[in-house]
Amino acid sequence: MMNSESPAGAEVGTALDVNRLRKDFPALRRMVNGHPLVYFDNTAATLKPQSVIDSISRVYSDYPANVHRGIHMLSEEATNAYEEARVKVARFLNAREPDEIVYTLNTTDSINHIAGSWGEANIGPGDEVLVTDMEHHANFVPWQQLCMRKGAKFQVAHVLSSGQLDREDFDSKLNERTKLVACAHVSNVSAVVNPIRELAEQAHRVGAIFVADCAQSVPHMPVDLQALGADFIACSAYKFLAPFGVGILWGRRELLDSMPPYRTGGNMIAEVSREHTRFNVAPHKFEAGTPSIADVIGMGAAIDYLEQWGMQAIYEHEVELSRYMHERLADMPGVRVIGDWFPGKPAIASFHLDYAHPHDVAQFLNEEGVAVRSGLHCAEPLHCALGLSSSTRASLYLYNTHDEIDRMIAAIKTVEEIFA
Amino acid sequence: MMNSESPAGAEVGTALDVNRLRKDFPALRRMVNGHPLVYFDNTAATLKPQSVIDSISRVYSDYPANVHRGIHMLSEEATNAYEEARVKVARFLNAREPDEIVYTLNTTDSINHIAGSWGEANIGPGDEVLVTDMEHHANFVPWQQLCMRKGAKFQVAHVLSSGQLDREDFDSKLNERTKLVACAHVSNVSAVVNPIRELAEQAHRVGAIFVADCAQSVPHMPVDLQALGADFIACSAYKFLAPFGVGILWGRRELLDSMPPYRTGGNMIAEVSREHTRFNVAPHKFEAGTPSIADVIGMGAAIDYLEQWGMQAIYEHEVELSRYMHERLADMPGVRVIGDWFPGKPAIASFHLDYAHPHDVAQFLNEEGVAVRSGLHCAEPLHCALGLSSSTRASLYLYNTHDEIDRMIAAIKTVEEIFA
Amino acid sequence: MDLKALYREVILDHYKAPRNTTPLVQPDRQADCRNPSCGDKIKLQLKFDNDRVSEVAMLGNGCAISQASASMMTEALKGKTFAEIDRVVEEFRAMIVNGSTEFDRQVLGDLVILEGVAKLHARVKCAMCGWSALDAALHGDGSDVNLDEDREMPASSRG
Amino acid sequence: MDLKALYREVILDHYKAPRNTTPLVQPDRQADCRNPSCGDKIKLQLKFDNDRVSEVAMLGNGCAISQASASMMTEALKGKTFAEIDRVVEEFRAMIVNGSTEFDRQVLGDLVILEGVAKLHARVKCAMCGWSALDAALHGDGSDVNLDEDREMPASSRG
Ligand SMILES: Cc1ncc(COP(=O)(O)O)c(C=O)c1O
Ligand SMILES: Cc1ncc(COP(=O)(O)O)c(C=O)c1O
Repeated sequence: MMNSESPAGAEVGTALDVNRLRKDFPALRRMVNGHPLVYFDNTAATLKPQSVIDSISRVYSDYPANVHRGIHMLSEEATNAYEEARVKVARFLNAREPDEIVYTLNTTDSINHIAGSWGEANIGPGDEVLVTDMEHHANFVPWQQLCMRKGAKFQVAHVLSSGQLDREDFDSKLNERTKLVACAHVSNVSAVVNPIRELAEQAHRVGAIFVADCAQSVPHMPVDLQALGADFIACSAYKFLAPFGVGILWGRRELLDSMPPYRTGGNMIAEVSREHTRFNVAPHKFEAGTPSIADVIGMGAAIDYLEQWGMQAIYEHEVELSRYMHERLADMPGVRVIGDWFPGKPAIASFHLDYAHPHDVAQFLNEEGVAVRSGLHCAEPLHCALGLSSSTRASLYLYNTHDEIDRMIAAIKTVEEIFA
Repeated sequence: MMNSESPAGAEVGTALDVNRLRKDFPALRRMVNGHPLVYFDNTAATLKPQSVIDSISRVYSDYPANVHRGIHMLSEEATNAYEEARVKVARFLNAREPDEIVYTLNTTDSINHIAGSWGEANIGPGDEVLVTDMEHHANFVPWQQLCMRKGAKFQVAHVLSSGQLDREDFDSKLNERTKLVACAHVSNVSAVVNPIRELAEQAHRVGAIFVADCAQSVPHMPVDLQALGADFIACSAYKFLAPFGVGILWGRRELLDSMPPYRTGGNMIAEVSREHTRFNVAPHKFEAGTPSIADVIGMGAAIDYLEQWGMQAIYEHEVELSRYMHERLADMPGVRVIGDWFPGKPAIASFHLDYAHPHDVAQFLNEEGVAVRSGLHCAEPLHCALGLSSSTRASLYLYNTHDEIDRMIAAIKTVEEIFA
Repeated sequence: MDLKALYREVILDHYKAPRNTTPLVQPDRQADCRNPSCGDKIKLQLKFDNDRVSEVAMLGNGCAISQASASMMTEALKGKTFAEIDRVVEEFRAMIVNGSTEFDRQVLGDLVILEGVAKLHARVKCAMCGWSALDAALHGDGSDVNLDEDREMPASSRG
Repeated sequence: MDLKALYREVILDHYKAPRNTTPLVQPDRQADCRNPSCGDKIKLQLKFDNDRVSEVAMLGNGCAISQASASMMTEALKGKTFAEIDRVVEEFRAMIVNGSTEFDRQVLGDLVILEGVAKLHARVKCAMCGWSALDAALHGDGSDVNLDEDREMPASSRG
């Protein structure tokens, strides 16, 4: 199933100069329990290049002012940088216009905006919302709770044992009562890549809108919003080299324009009197209060960094690492990876060992300097559907290497020695 | 009314070593239009000391991992620092326990949490919510919108021409139907300090809960939550030397425990199945998704910095600056400050000139290197109540000096020369 | 740009004594523009004789830049056709909103003196308030303009 | 702390062959503890003869630390009174949760070998799962314990 050729030591076969770019990430200089850090927890949060760190420091050293176009110079500089980042995000994702980009706190906040604004206004008793079993809790619980509040039906499309979406089950649960479909672009556990364009077209045919959770696609592959075909997408900046504190909500302009604000307060209003409030236009009407200004500007620097290497090159590098990691894991007895491998699979492997509990595995991997996550990865329905109580997850990014995969494999062997 | 003695040049009469601490703020080295920056826009956002900037860089250089206690070392370090900040905030505000501290995005988000969670669950038709005309939009619009959604009555207590709350009007609008009272501790325009303890006691006597907007008190004076007597408070970290991206919501533990979550998703749950979700306990049930980890940790560093000087000393320095600034402004013909001066007034002066529009004033002050805000300062009801269409606001902080006030006064004289 | 010179030489003159402020009786066209984030307001009225502007009035209040820009605008309108006015609006917008240096100086005439405002991003909307009223008077559907909702303006907020 | 040694010398022995896993018939006391963020589960059952524990059983699953800690705990209980057990729980908690080095080594006996777990903050709840079941069996109201809701435990989340 997999191409079995092994890499010739260094990072061959990919267009990225990984050895050079690794120097941009100060955290890669860390030693963990006497070993150089192998950071394989990129699905949870990525490391940051120096240029992003510097851009944040620069905001706070030079223009730590509030935005919204105050007349003084520091506010002017902050506003310019803050709005420039919006233009960068729009270009990065190929949105039709910067005004379709709303800054939020994180993916979860973005999805809560959709549920709390569009959902509250448009979902009623008898309506249905369709999600899948492979969703992160962020794209599952808000819809489940919305349905409970509104007397709507919460439908969950199943996954096959291969990890792929059960398209028959999905089709059977999509109907004229379906008002909204929410689905991950890339699963944060199995790395399954869902065919968003097809699914969105199906949703549109029954008159439903489509929400794509792009938290794990935007960081790892080229994403062209206009080609994707969804009506809303959500993602988190800190998962693509940017600071914590910013999420992105993109929505079709007509939808954003039609929606009531989710949070209210300062900076999102046009006029306030005792009797009445008129709101500003999108995206501003969704950005109540003072935003994460420096984090937004840092996100602009992260996009610059990613574009310097190119998302296609990054994706290809990761797919090559993924191939190699899955091949090595497949060679190990007693190791089972969640979901079947498929060509182009992003570099995530969630696995369990027959002989050791995922927490113990993660503990021993940390002992060898290899950082992985263990647990449910905020995807309890998926684990439940696949009959698992938890897993260990290795997730890679542009700065990871074949050598590091070898180090993880060696560490798993230590676990085997001790436990099996 | 005011003590009229002038300062003897340097920062006399206050316990802060202002000349020394100014060196900690890199933005104070900036030149604006050929003049050293005079930063008088602290109500909108404060400058950051190097220690805060460094603490953010350290997170991203050393442990840019997600929290929630992953097993690997970087996540362990991030989790520890993130939770230590909660302990610092609790101590800084004298909360009974760290678990009463919820991290949000900003003050606006904190207040939306109260309205969206406690408010949605407890306010109904015929109920009343009482706010004041001096609220920031963040503590006005969410309550107005909640009342509209719920068929409740939105009551607004008036202000006197002195800028002070009209206590008679407040008393007349507080009754057994009042379920919630929301009021600023310190006005961001007039700097009026409301007697929260008394107002909260009045609210409690009629069975209402009390929300104090402490966005402008926590940064500038010692605030002891247990003495304050409110049920909820909200404030923003970036207004007290900390990074953008974190707000604080404090609530009495019993209230937090009784409330449904505001946002749902990952990290705030105990158990998720297709049918049902059980939530985690407070504060975690309110922190859905990945928080602003570095900003939270940076807030811890900001609190360390403030505590090193002491909030009482900071307050005293600001009160002295305030006295001097108001005295100098009072000497200028054609300058009118919003609200009467009062002893202990925080260092905010919002004013208008008989001869020039606030935007033109701010423009000319910027020309002289003096950063102030002009506009409504997110307090349109107050401006409207006082018959003003906008104002220019100077707001000072621990690093400001008498000399800088002299520079602002000289700049206003330039405006006078040109316009009058 | 020398801010003091800009104000002293042009803006204050028009701010303190705005031109064409007598309301027209039965104007052929009129429109209001508000700029809530600044508090500026301008009503623009026009009368035409054949194709050409015969009378114009601006009524408003706000900061010096908003009032001066509108006042100067009224001076530039007299005798112009629809198409000529469109040209002036276009060039003025290019100069102030886009910050272009390629605008047609001849078409703008005296108005080029406001060029420096393009650099004061926070004031761009002030300078455009009268011009948006003009545009709405010529091409609008009769409803008021809210400059805060004009997505081509630099982002700002009223608070 | 040498993690391999800790596992090799103690934990794995108990993990692979946990002691006292035969369910009791009609236990005098029992309680369940879950640790949802880890997936650990332990049911603890006790029988008393006069004041003293005569029989004990732990039934559960989860990671090696949770199972080994509970298994070792059962070995320490036999023959002890309520008050004596409370003492052990208190000292064990001091060692593991508070990370204190001042706990009473004599009271803990063999259990001190788990001391190193206190440094593995993410595993503290694992180590406490059996112990919280014990505490609930002795002092609880019969309801299950959810360790994620125990505010004395290091903050963590299930996802
Ligand atoms: C009194 C007051 N309340 C609320 C806010 C809103 O704060 P934020 O923009 O951080 O939500 C501010 C800040 O301007 C304020 O001064
Ligand atoms: C697929 C997916 N969706 C949503 C989220 C939630 O992101 P956040 O915690 O930034 O809200 C994540 C992050 O873990 C994710 O991987």
